[in-house]
Amino acid sequence: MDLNFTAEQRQFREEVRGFLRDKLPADLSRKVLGGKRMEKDDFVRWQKILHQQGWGAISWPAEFGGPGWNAIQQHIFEEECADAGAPMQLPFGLKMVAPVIMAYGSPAQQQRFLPRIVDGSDWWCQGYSEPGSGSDLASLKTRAVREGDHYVINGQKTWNTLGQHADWIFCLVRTSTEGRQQAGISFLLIDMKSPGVSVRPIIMMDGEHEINEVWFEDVKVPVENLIGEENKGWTYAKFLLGHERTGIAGVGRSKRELKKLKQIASVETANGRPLIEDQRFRDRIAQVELELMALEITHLRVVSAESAGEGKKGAPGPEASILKIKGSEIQQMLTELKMQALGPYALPYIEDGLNADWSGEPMLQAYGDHAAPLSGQYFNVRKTTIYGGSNEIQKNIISQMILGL
Amino acid sequence: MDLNFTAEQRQFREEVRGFLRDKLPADLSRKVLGGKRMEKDDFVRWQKILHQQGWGAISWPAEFGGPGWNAIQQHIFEEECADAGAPMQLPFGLKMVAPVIMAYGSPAQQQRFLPRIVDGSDWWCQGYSEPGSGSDLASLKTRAVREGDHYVINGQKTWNTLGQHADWIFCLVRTSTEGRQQAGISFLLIDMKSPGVSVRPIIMMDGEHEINEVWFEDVKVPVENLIGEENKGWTYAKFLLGHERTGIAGVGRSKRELKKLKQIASVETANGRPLIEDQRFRDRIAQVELELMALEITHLRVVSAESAGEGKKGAPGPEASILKIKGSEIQQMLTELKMQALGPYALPYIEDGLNADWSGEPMLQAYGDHAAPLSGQYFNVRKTTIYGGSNEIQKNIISQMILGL
Amino acid sequence: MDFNYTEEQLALQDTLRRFIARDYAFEQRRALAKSADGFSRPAWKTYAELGILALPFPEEFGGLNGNGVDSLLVMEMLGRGLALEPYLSTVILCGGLIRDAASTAQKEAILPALGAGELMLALAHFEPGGRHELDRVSTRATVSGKGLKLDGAKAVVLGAPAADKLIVSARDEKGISLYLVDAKAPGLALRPYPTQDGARAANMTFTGVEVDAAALIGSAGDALPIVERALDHANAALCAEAVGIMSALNEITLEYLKTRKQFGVPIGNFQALQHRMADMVIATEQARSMATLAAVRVDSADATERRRAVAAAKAYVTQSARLVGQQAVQLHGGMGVVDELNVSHYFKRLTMIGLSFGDADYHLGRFSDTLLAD
Amino acid sequence: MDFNYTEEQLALQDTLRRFIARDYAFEQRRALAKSADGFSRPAWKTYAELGILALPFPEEFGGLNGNGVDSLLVMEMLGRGLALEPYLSTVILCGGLIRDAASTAQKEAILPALGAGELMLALAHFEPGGRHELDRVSTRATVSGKGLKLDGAKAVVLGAPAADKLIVSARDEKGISLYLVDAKAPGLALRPYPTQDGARAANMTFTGVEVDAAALIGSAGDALPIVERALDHANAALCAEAVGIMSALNEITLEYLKTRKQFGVPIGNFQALQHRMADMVIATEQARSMATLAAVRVDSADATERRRAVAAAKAYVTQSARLVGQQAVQLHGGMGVVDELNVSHYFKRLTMIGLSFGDADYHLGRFSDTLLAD
Repeated sequence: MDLNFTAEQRQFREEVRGFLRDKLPADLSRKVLGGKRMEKDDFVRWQKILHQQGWGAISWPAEFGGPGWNAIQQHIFEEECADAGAPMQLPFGLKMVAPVIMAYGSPAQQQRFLPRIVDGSDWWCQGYSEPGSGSDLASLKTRAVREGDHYVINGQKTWNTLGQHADWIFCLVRTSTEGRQQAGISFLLIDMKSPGVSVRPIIMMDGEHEINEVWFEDVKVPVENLIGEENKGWTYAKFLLGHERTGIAGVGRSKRELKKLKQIASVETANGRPLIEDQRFRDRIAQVELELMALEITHLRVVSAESAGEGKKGAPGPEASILKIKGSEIQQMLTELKMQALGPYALPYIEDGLNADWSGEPMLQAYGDHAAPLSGQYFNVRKTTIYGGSNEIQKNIISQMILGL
Repeated sequence: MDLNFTAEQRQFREEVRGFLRDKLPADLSRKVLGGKRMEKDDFVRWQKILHQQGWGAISWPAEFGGPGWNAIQQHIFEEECADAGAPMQLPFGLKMVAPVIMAYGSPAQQQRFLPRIVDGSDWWCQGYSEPGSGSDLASLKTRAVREGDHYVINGQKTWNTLGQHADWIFCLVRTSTEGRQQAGISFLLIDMKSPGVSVRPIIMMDGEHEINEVWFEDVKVPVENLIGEENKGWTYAKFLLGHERTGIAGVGRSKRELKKLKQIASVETANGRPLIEDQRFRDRIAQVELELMALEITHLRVVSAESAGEGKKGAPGPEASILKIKGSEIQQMLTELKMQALGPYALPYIEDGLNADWSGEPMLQAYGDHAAPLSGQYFNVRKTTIYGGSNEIQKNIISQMILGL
Repeated sequence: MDFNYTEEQLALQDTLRRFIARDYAFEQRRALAKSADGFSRPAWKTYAELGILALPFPEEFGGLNGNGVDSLLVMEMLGRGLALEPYLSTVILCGGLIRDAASTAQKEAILPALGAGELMLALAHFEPGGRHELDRVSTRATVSGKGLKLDGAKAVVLGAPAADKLIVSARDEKGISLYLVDAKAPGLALRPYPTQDGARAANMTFTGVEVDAAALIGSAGDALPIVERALDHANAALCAEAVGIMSALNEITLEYLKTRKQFGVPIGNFQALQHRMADMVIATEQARSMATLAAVRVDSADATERRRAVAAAKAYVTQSARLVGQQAVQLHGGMGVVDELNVSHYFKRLTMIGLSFGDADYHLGRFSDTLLAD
Repeated sequence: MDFNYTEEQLALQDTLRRFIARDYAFEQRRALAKSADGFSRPAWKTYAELGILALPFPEEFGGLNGNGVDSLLVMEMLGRGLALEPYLSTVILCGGLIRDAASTAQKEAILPALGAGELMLALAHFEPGGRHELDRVSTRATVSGKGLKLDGAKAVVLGAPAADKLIVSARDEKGISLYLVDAKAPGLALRPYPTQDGARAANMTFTGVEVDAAALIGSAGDALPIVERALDHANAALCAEAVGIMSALNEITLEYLKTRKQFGVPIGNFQALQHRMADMVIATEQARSMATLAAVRVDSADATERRRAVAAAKAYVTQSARLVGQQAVQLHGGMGVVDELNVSHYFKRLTMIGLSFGDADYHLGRFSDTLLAD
C-alpha cells in the first residue's frame, strides 16, 4: 500500500506539465479557467495539438494509436490537463464510439473511423435517448429498415450534446420489434450530412445551446455502417455506457474547480474580511474537499485495480456507478458554493460575460472577472446527476449488480 | 390567521400551570427532567392525581369522562405537562385501546374498561407486532380458536412496551385463514393474569428493560372480550394506528429537551468558554430549533383543522405521517446533540446514573448530574423512526394516500 | 390561534389565481421576460385595480391596511405565477420602508401614487463587495449648498431599471442615512441587466448627485434599523413567494410522476421516487409553517421577535426550497433542465430567492446568534 | 501508487480473521464485556503471539517495524470482531507515543514488555471540562525532593482499569510535560466504569503522587506536539476500526434485506431500501479511502501533512459511520435496537469511535483551519 507516485510517475507528470506549458494555447486555457463559452474550433484545435504530440487518444491501446499509458498515467495526464485549463476532450468520439468500434467494429471500420477521431477531423455525437426513452433506453423507437444495401432511418433522438458541430452520430436504432425490446436494437454510424438529418437546438436552463434534438426523415445509411451484428446493438450499448461513466468522476476537473472556489473565497469578502475567513463558509468548502479527497482515492483504487489486471478490455464494473454518483454530486456542490460565494452578485445574468473577450465593465467592476459564468454553471451541472444514467439508475445498478438485491 | 393564543387560552394555560405547580410531585418532575429511570408507580401515581383533577383523559369526549377540551387546549396541556416534567401519560390505555373501545366496543365493555383506564387502576399494553409481522402487520399468526364461550389463544407477540407491568393487553389475533389476510383478524382484550400468558424481557441497546415478548399458550379468553365483530379487527387496528401517530409529534417534549440541550450547552465548555459560544455547535442547535419551530406550527395547523370540524371522531388523516416523521427525527437530533455536547463524557456507561437517588460522585463530578442518561437516550430513541409504523411506511402512506402514487 | 384566511383574503386569493391563469401562462411570461421592461405594465395596472399595490399601506394614504398575512397570500400567488413585476421591491420593500419610517409629507407624496400604480421604487442600499451585510455603506453624502451631494456606487439594485425614484443610503459624519432620489437625477448612471430568473436589476454610480434636505427619510444616521426592518418585510415576502413556487413545483412534479412512463409503468410507481416526492411534500408543509410564522411576526412591534422569526423562516425556507427545487428538476430528468419547460424557471427563481437579501447561512447565523441571548 | 497489501499483510489479515471467527463470536464477546476485566487476557496473549502487540515498534525494541498500513489492517479486523482488548490505548496510543518520543532507556524498558503482552498502558491526558482540546491541562507537577509530585484529575482515561503504567500529562512553569507513572502509585485513585460500547475506562485523581526525574518522557514542557502526534495515530487507527465495523454492518444488513420477508417478499425488494443500502456501500467505500489516506500519511515526517490527513479522515469517517450505523439499525427495524443482536453493538461502538479523541465537528474544524494556510 503506497499512496505516493513512483519516480517514473513523477517524471511523467513533469513531462506532461512541460508539454502543457509549451503547447497549450494561452487563449484556450484562459477561456477554460474563466468559464467562458467554448467554440467548436477551441476543441478541435486542442485535439490536433494533442494528436501531434501522439497524445490524442490516451486511453486507446497502442495498436490503435494510443500512447500505451497505464491507468495511473492516464489519471496523471487528465489531472494535469484539467489543472492547466486545457479544453476537455469530448468523450463522444474518443471514449464512447471508439471503444465500441475497436471491440466490435470491422477492420475496415476501424481503419476508416479511428484515425479521423484521434486527429480531430471528425466530430462525433451521440444518438441514444429519445423523448420516450430516457432511463428506459431499451424502449427506443427510431426505426431502421433494411432496403438493399441501405438502412432507412426514421425517428427522433434527443439529449444530443453538441451535435450542431458533428460530422457523425452513433445511434441506437430499432431493427426488429420481435422478442425482448433489447433484442431488436442495432448500433449504426450515421453521417450527419446525410439528407434527411436535421438538428434542432434545445436551449438549457442556463440559456446556452449545448443540447439538440436530432431528427431522421428517410435517412439512408449504408449497411457497411452497421457495427457488429444486426440486433446485437444492446450489447454494444451497455459496453459503451460502462465506459462513459468512468470519466464522469471528473476528479481532475473538480480539483481545479475547488482551487477556483478557494480563490474566489479569498477575493470575495464577508464583513470586510476575505470570505474564506468566515467559518461557516470555510466549513462548507472543507466539507466538499473531504468528499473530493475521498473520491480521488476511491477513483485511484478502481483505476489501479483495473490497471493491475483483469477486465481491462471489458467494461468497468459497477464501481463506476459509485464514481459517477459521487463525482456528479461533488461537481454540483462546487458550483453551488461558487455561486453562493458571490453573494448578491449571483443574481445578474450577463450573457456577454461568457464571451472570451469580456472582462468586466467599469460599472460591473466588483462583479469581477470570475462572477459572470458561475450561476449558469450551477444551473448547467444539474444535468450531471441526470445524464449518463441518472444517479437513481446508478443506485439500482449498485443494489442489483454489487449487492444482488 | 392569528398565531397568538386567545385570552381564554392564555388563562387556561395559567390554570394548567397552577395545577402543575401545586400537584405535580417534585420527586417525579426531578426524575423526568433528569432523565432518570421511571418505575411503574411513578406513572400510576401521576395518573391518579390527574384523574382526581378530572384531567385523567384529556382527549376523551366528555361522555366518557374527558374534560371536554378542544384540540388547542389539549395541546396547551401537553406542552405545559412536558415543560414541567410531568411523567408521560402512557398511550396504550388512554390513546390506543380506549378510542377503539369507545368507537367499536359494547356499552358493557365501555363501562367495564374505560373508568379503570382513566383512574389508573388498569395498566394496558399492546399486542400487535409478531416476530414475523412488523411493517407487514396483517401477516400476523397468533391464533384464536373459538371453543364455546371462550377463545383459545396460542402464539407470540413482540415489541410489547412495558407489558411487564400490565394488567391487560389488547391483541390482534387471527380468527380465520380464509380470504385476504386482513379479513381474518380480530381484536381481543386479554387479562394478563390469565393462565398461559408469559412475559419475557427484551433488553434494548441502552441496556434497559422496556420491551417484552408476550407468549400465549392455550390462553382462554372469554368471548365477551372480543371488540366489535369477529374478523373485523383490521378496521379497528387501522383506526388505532391513526390515533397512535398524532401523539408522536411530541412537540411539547421536544421543546423541553431543546431547553435542556441549551442548558447543557451553557454548562459544558469548549476552549474554556460555554459550549453554546462555539459557532459550529450553536449552529447545530439552531438548525434543530428551526425544525422544531416549523413542526410546532405544522402540528398546530393540523390540530386546528381537526378542532375546526370534520373528522373529529374519525382517524386523523395522513398529515399524521408528516408529524410522525418530523417528530421522530427531531427527537433523534436532540438526543444526538445532547450526547455530542458531553464530549468524552458521552463514553461512560454508569448504570446507577439512572437511579433517582444518584447525583454524581466526587470522582465523576465534572461528569455532572445531566450526563449519565444522555448517550442511553440517544440509543433509546433510535426506535422512534421504527415503531408506530416505521418512517419508511409513513412515506409510503404519504405517497399513496396524499399523493395518489 | 387561527390558521384560516378571512373571506376577503380568500376572495383576493381566488382573484389572483384567476389572473395568473389567464394573464400569466408560461408562454406569456417567457415573452415578458424577454421584453424591454422585463415585465408587464398592463399587469401592473391590474395589480393597482385589484388593490394589491395599496394593500400594506394605511387607509389614510390610500391603502388597505393589510398586514403580513395579506402579503403572504399575495406573494404566494405571485410566486405560483412566477410574476415578473417588481412588486417586492416597489410595494413590500420600498413601500414598507416609507410606511414605517417616512414623514407624513413623504407618505402623502408616495404611498397613494404607489398604490395607484403610478410610481415605482427601488432600494439602492447594498454596495460592491458588501455581500449581505447591512452596514457596508461607502457611498458618501456631503453638504452642498442647501442640500447634499451623493457619491458612490450601488450593486444589484432589484427593480432599478423601472424605478421612478430610488431610496439611497449614504454615509456622513452622523452615520448612514436614507434619501429619496429621482431616478433621472443628473450624475446618476445605471448599468441595467436581467437577473438569472428573468427579472431586472442594475448596478449604479452616483457622481455628485444633488438632493435637497427634504429628501432625508427618517432621522439622519438612522438608516440601519429602518433598512433592516424593510428587509425583514422583504424576506418574509420572499418566504411566501418560495412556498408558492414549491407548491407549484410539487403539483407539476407529481403530475409528471403519474404520467411519464419508463419500463412500461409510470415512474411514480418506483418507491425511491415516491419517497423523494414525500420528502418534497414534507419540506413544503414545514416551509409553509415557517412562512406563516414570518408573515405574522414581521408585523411585531418587538424588533427582536421580528428579526428572530424572519431569520428563522428565511434560513429554513431556503433550505427547503433547495431540496424541493433540486429534486423537482432531478425527478423531471432531462425535461427538468431545459428552458422550454416551466420547471427550470421555477427552480431558477427559487435559487435566486435564496440568494436575495441574505442566503441561508446568513440568516442561520442571524438566528443562531439569538441563542446567545437566551 | 499501490493499493495492495503485501503477502505478509494478507497472511496476518487472514490469521486475524480466523481468530475473530473462532475466539470472538458474538456470545463470547457478550460474556467478556460483562466480565470483571471487560476483555480477554487469553486473547491478549494470542495478540502477543501473533505479533500484533509489537507490530508498530522498531526491531531493536523487539518490534516488527510495522507502519500505519499494518495498523490499519489490524484495526479493521479488530473492528469487525468488536474486540474489547485495550489494543488502541496500549499499543497504538501509548506504544506509539513511547516509540516517537521516549528515551532509548524508556523504550527498552517498555516496548519489549508491551510487545510481549506483559505490560498495559493508558494515556491520562484529558481532564474534566477539557472536552477534546489538547491544552486544557490543570494537573500540576511540583518539585518534591529529588522528584516531582502530581496533583490533579483526569477524565475518561480509556483502558485505565487494566493499565500497569500511565502516561500522565501535568503542567509546571515550563509548560506541559509527560510522566510515566505506576498505576499502583500511592495517591492515585481510580473510579473505573464500563463505556457505552462495553470497553473500560476510568476517571482518576492524583494527590501528591510522587514520580522521579527519570519518569519524564521527552523534554520538559514539550507534551503537546507529542500527544497530538500520538492522538493522530490513535485517530487513524479508529478510522480503520470504523471501516471494519461499517463493512461488517453492511454485510449483516444486506443479508437481512435478503432474508427478512414482509408483504410476502424479501424487504430487499423495496427500492427505497435498496437505494439506502447503496448509500451505505458508497459511504463505506469512501470512508475506506479516507482511512487509507490517514494510515499512510500518519507516518509522514511533515506534521502539517499528518494532521491534515488525519483530521480529514476522522471527520469524514465519522460522518460516514453515522450514516451507516444509523441506517443499519433502521433497516433492521426492531431487530436493530435490541441488545440481543450484534447490530446494536456495532452501532454503539461506531458511535463511541466518533466521540473519542475529537468528534466530527472538532476534526472538521481542524481540517477547515488548514484552508486558511492554503
